[in-house]
Amino acid sequence: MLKRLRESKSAQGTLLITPTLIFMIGLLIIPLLLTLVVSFGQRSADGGVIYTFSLDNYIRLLGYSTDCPNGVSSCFNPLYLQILWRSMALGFNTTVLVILMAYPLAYFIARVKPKWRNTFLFLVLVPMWTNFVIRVYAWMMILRQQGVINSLLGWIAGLFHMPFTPLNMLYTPGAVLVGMVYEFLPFMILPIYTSLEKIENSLYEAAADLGANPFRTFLRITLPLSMPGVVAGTILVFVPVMGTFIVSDLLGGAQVILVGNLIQRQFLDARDPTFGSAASLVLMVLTLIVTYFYTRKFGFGAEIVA
Amino acid sequence: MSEFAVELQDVVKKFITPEGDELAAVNHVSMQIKNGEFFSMLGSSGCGKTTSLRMIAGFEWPSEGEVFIEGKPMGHTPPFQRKVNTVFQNYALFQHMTVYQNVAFGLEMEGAQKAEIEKRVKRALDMVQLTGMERRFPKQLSGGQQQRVALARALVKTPDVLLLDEPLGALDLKLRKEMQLELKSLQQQLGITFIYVTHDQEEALTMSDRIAVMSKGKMMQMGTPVEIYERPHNRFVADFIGESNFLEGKIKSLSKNEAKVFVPDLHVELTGMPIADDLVKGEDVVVSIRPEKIRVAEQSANQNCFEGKVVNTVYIGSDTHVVVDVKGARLKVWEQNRISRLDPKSFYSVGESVHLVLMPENTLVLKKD
Amino acid sequence: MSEFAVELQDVVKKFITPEGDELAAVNHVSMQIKNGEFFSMLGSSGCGKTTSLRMIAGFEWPSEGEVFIEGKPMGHTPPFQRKVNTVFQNYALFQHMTVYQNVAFGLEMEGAQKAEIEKRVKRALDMVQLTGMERRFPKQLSGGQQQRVALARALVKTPDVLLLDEPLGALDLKLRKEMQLELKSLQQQLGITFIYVTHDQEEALTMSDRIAVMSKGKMMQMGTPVEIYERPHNRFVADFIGESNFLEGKIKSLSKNEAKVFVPDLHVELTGMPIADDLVKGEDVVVSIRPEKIRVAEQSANQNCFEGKVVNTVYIGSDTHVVVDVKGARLKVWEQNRISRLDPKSFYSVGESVHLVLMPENTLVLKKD
Amino acid sequence: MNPYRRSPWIIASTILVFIFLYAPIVVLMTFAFNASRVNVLFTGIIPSFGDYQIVNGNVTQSPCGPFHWFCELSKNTAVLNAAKNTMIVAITATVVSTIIGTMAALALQRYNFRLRTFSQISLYIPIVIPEIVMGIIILVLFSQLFTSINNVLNLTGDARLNLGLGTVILSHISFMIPFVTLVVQARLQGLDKSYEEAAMDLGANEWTTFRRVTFPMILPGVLSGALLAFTLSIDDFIITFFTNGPGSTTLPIYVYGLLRRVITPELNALSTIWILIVLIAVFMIQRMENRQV
Amino acid sequence: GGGSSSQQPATKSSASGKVTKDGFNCPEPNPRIPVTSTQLNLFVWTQYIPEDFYECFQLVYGIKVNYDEYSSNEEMDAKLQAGATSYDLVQPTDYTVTLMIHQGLLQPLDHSKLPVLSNFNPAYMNLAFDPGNKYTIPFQNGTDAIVVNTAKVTDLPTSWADLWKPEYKGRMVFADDSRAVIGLTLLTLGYDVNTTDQSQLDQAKQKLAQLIPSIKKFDSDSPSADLIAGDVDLGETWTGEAFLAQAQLGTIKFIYPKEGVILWQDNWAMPKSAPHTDAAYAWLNYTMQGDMFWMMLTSFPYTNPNDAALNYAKGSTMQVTDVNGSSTTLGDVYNAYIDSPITNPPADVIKSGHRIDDVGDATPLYDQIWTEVKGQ
Ligand SMILES: Nc1ncnc2c1ncn2[C@@H]1O[C@H](COP(=O)(O)OP(=O)(O)OP(=O)(O)O)[C@@H](O)[C@H]1O
Ligand SMILES: Nc1ncnc2c1ncn2[C@@H]1O[C@H](COP(=O)(O)OP(=O)(O)OP(=O)(O)O)[C@@H](O)[C@H]1O
Ligand SMILES: [Mg+2]
Ligand SMILES: [Mg+2]
Repeated sequence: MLKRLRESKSAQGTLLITPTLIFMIGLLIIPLLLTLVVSFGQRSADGGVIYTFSLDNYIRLLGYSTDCPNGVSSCFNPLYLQILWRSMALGFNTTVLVILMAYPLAYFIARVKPKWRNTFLFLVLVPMWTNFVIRVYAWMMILRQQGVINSLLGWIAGLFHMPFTPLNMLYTPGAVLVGMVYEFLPFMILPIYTSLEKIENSLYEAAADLGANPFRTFLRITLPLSMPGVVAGTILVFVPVMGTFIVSDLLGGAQVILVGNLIQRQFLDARDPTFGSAASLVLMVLTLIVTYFYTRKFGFGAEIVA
Repeated sequence: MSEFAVELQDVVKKFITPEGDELAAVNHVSMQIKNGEFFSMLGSSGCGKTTSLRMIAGFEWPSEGEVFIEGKPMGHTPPFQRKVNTVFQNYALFQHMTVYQNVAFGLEMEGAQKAEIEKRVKRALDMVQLTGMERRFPKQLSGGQQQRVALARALVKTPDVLLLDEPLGALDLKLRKEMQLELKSLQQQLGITFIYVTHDQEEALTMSDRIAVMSKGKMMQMGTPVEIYERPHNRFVADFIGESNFLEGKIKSLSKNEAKVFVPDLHVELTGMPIADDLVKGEDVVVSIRPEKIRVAEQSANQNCFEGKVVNTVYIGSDTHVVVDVKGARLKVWEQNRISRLDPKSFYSVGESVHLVLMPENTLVLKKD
Repeated sequence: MSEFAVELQDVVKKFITPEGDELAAVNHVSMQIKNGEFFSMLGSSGCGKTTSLRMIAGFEWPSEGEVFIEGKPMGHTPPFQRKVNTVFQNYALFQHMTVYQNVAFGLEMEGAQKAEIEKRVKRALDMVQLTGMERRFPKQLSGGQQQRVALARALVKTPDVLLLDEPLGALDLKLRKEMQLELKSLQQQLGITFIYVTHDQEEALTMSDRIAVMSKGKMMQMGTPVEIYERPHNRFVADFIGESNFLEGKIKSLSKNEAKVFVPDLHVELTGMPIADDLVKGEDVVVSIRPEKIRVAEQSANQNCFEGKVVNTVYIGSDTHVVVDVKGARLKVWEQNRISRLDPKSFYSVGESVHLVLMPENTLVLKKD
Repeated sequence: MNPYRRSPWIIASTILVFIFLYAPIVVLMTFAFNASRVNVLFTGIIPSFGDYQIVNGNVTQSPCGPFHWFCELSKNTAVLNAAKNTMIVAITATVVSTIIGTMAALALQRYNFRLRTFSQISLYIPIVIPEIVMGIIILVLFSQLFTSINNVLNLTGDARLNLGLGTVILSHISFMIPFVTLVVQARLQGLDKSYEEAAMDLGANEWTTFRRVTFPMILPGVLSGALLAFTLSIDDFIITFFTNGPGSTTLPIYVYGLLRRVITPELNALSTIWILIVLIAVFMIQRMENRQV
Repeated sequence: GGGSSSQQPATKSSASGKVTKDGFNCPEPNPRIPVTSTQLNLFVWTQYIPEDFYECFQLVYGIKVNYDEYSSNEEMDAKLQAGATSYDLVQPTDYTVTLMIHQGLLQPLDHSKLPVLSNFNPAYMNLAFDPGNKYTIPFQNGTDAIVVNTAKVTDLPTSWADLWKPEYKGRMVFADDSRAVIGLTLLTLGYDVNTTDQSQLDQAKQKLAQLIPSIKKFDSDSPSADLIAGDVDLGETWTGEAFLAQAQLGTIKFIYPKEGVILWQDNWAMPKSAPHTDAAYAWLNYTMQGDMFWMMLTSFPYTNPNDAALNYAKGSTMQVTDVNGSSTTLGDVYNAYIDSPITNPPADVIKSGHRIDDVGDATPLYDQIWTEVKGQ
């Protein structure tokens, strides 16, 4: 037996992957198939599922609805597409900002003495080890009308005897962005760091040798070579941002609905698991396709922390 | 324009080693490299070759002394403002760019016109026989091809001076030999100054106009291949460049071009050619004789002739390396295999006794150090 | 115990290349390696040396054929159950272990006693002259030292067979020469079978008892260094091992040990020594002459003698490589620099006319392929 | 080394980003000493020691003085219990998922087998799946499973299989595995196979090879994978909410619920202690590493 | 936890002599109910139960209480519907009760095992969502009304409709609760809060759409925080938050709008799958005894339906800590409760109030409206 195992590499591989597959298939894929079934069903009066095969939920997602004002038989209202669009916009903005902030830091860490790198990486992670809500609350305390920033500004203004009206920062899109960026920064820093850390010095030297000043060296060499890291980070940031909503609810005053809210509400307030399932499946498939495409192209496994 | 393409004046480069103590990687080195010259730096690993090169390129700045390019002192001029280019030991090709883009990079940095760039890149790639590979990425090329790309990338800038750091180190013997010829002919047709770092002495000898032999950050000797090989200034050079038999001795008498040296190992006096000028009578010296320059004679000749026993023969194809025991001293003797025999060892069978002739003009008398 | 330490019987190893097509890295190769023999595999990059070695070590399993160790078929026996050990090209030292731990590792795996381990590790380290380095980590050693550790780590297991994959590839010439001698003497005193992969032919010639020359996964020739060099079976071997002048021609007449070949380039007939047995009259052949075996005569001799002009001379220290033009054909001629002159080039000045003598016994007639 | 590495821009922006990262932490720690119970605004540090006194919502005096909330925390069994659960879940799940994930990484990186691509893709699911969906489907799965098992074995009362820390841990493991795997894979890609071969060549079987050679060499990757997983686990709310059961409340759930009432400074105290512990640990490790080299 | 209240040992005859960490001397249960189970699993609103309830119950009955907490009815319902089977008691709010009954998640209560029922004020019994209290008994209740910071707002709103005034733009906080907000919008239009009439709902949608932009924050967690911090000045909120805010900020006022408030009530209910019904009954009876349930007054400023508790507290001299954590006598707490129009709203407010009820098939309509107005 052992001998046979020994002589078959594929058997060994299979053996090693099995536990993972058990988890993935058992806890995710099978249930996901259930959701697929549910998404074709219809909602019952008390929020149960009537199992049929109807594409209504998907049609509804596209914005075609059968119950319309003033008795029109069917009408088009791209509500959900708008929401999806809004979430993507938020995801996009967040990702861009995160990249802008993460990059220099990652670059810095990649260039300090090796023995210090781990420490810095830790320092990046540590804030994330406080409780999420407490963190967001800290931000609220910073952004409030009578919060840290306004107090500081007020004090400074006081020094110069200037009139000062507190800035209105909390419960604005800006606040949401700040919170999102804060929550996801580390997930961008780590991959970018790894890809930067791989670049040999001789490449920078070669560029300089060929007449590139530091700025152009960055544009033409550093940036392109660290792209895989950026892409990996983008996946680790953009995808979750699409799904989350708690930050936007807490810091944005829950003024808008994002894909996350939408799905959440379907399972809870609206008690329409069928539509919820449809929505989440669509979201997943979209992101899954994008992710897989990216990862195949840039090898993203290779680029998260190392 | 100055007669020297590159000049190092009494340059020192100090590093702090990981252990924290100071190390002079380059220690008061001076050299003048003439325009259009093929200049090689030779030395064992860690002797400061790369560091010297990096100071010329501008990646490092001298701790003391000054580097001149075209007669201008370089000070802290950054690399991208020096008219020298480098071919890196590990090629340092940009993995994310095609061959074409790699070669074009330098020209774009100069802000050359698109058409212009295309023309010059094409020419450069022709020169290194890589036409048709423009679209490939470095990792799709063999070692030799990558090496050529690195070369083209540097050449396309038509630098006054080209620095090459062990460019052939990574290639296998056969390929290395080919590339040596290519490089040499390129250098001759372009008339660019080459500063070439290697630790392969045969390479240096075949290609260079002049060679600088370094050791532990110091310059040991600088000169043409022939000078270096035939007239080494000291034992290190004689030993590092090619092989030598060394016999310790004491100067008995001394004239301008002949020294009589008593060699205790052989209980005889040898006549040889004094190298250093400041040798004095009675001084302890070493006598150096190249193994290929020892004549094997059937019957004894009169002067500088010894009888010995063959103790070992190594067949290396073109030559046979014979080790002869002369009164306990081991002498290496290289004989060319000029006749094809299936057992050239029988040429000299172990134990056979032979006579060795050390001709005075082949016998160098060096300072003992 | 079988007379052969290792035997490959008609072994094939197929790989799926990244492009997805099948590639026979080793293609129907058979070889018998005798006990205590120093056996080298020689061949250009990618010819299947490493793969063959890996099949002996058990990292790869043959697609066809069988590997025998000590006469036992190995089948899918895992590496750790084979009594062979490997010295890896990149040394593959365990970075997280000290020199001592690295060497001790193999013995611990055998479950040897602590004291026993200590004793044997010590002996192994002495053998490779690394005593005192026990506590160091690999990255604190120079290339040559790391190489020795890798060697000690394999030797300490006292394997029947030691596989070495280009162990000296990464070292510089000087160091490589030293290590060659050390390895050779180690092998002789321990009487272990060495299977040695290299692409440096001089290395192979100096060290080996027998050499296998491979090309594109196929075995080209197997034999002693002398056989390989002096009696190459085909043009590839003649060209890959050492250098050769090749002249194309047609067999005019043929006897057991002499062939008359008409060489159009030189408009003459050459007498040479037929190599392959199945040569036939009128067949197209190549005549191969080693550059060191061409005699330069002052005045013309009668047979196989040609007049030519010196077109180029390259000084390489111990020898001078002369290129002579004979009726448009370029012939390489190596002359040993037996006399020390400051300008040995004058030895043969470019343009000077010389007579070349190609002696029949040095002139090999090979199949044209 | 290239002369341009120390660009002032980089350093400046690095400092800024670190300020951004730690500003909330500083605030959070300050509020751990807040006099105000309601903890919405900072009404100053608790001034003096003495018997517990509170004047309209502001603690004016406490046996522990400024450290009032730390003392309160030590009494607050609910929080401590939640914290304990969080740690149990995070640590167990991290350990298990690290082991399984590493195995998977080895398989994907070192072996070829039929399900390879499938496995690789399935590893992305937990990353892209919306948390609530994952939470609910896992809950449905467990309850179906448990009900059937309970019926088959006709277990009753407390003998019945039920939601609890166990289910939480399982679900956490399932979303942590991919992160570990991907990170370790990255590391393995960088690791030359010849080390493992050398070990085998010297007589080590597969397991010994892993234990003595492979593992020590990929350790950094494994660690950072574990860290990432840990980070995700201690903060997870939604999945935990759906998969936990009586008595298995974790900190995020507890704190999240507290949103509905007052988030007393006790929680800031908790975070403060936790952060200090971690920071100290980090620098200890750093010191040790430096001593080694 | 937040609810733990520290007392001197009670000098009551029924004292069991069993004392909690906080030094509260647990009363004897009367009547004591025979129990075989050794555990009790609660699924309750976060921080809605005084620590001493758990401790005392364990002390006097020797039953270990495990509890899980939720912060919205929907979460709780979703979890039970998905098959969480281990809970003995849950705390659904009125409309959720109807729903859970439909979903068949609840089991009828055996009133014979609930002598404690007599403690309750009839005004809070037998409500529309559960006629005859077949499935539930009251726990706490309260109202959704208008909250204002009189220091910042000069002309005070008197009706839901007033909240549409432009001057309040960007200063308001509302519960993030589709039913409540749509409900109050319907009220301004004079419709029923539980209407399922498409056109009425459409009108409500139009009107709500105008309100949304002027709302600064939707918050079902702790709007009081923003009121106290001055980030918002007025809005719609519920009893407890209003009371907390007022306790911190005297200038906070709770205004009952003309159209009528929205009433709500949290109740105890027993899931069908409850594994320890006997323990559950014991818990209900014991914790809602007057000499236990008064604790709600000190830490949970809602309207208390339990007369026995109120009577127990009335005039009591027991030392307790109030909502702000400052210590007073239970009697004073009672007085504060009775005097505060927030915790003790006038009878007509209750009478004119409206209750949110489950709307079954129309639920998605409400959600749709919410999604649309917020998603606009
Ligand atoms: N950045 C540095 N910091 C500290 N020491 C250095 C640094 N760079 C080089 N050295 C030391 O300076 C000495 C010379 O290094 P250098 O690279 O010039 O040698 P080299 O002649 O190029 O050797 P090789 O032939 O192996 O390339 C070596 O001892 C090396 O350890
Ligand atoms: N695992 C593999 N998968 C696919 N092809 C392989 C693999 N290993 C080797 N090859 C191919 O097999 C051929 C022989 O490889 P091998 O390493 O034996 O050559 P080699 O003689 O050792 O060359 P070198 O001198 O460069 O080491 C090469 O073309 C190589 O690309
Ligand atoms: Mg170097
Ligand atoms: Mg190889």
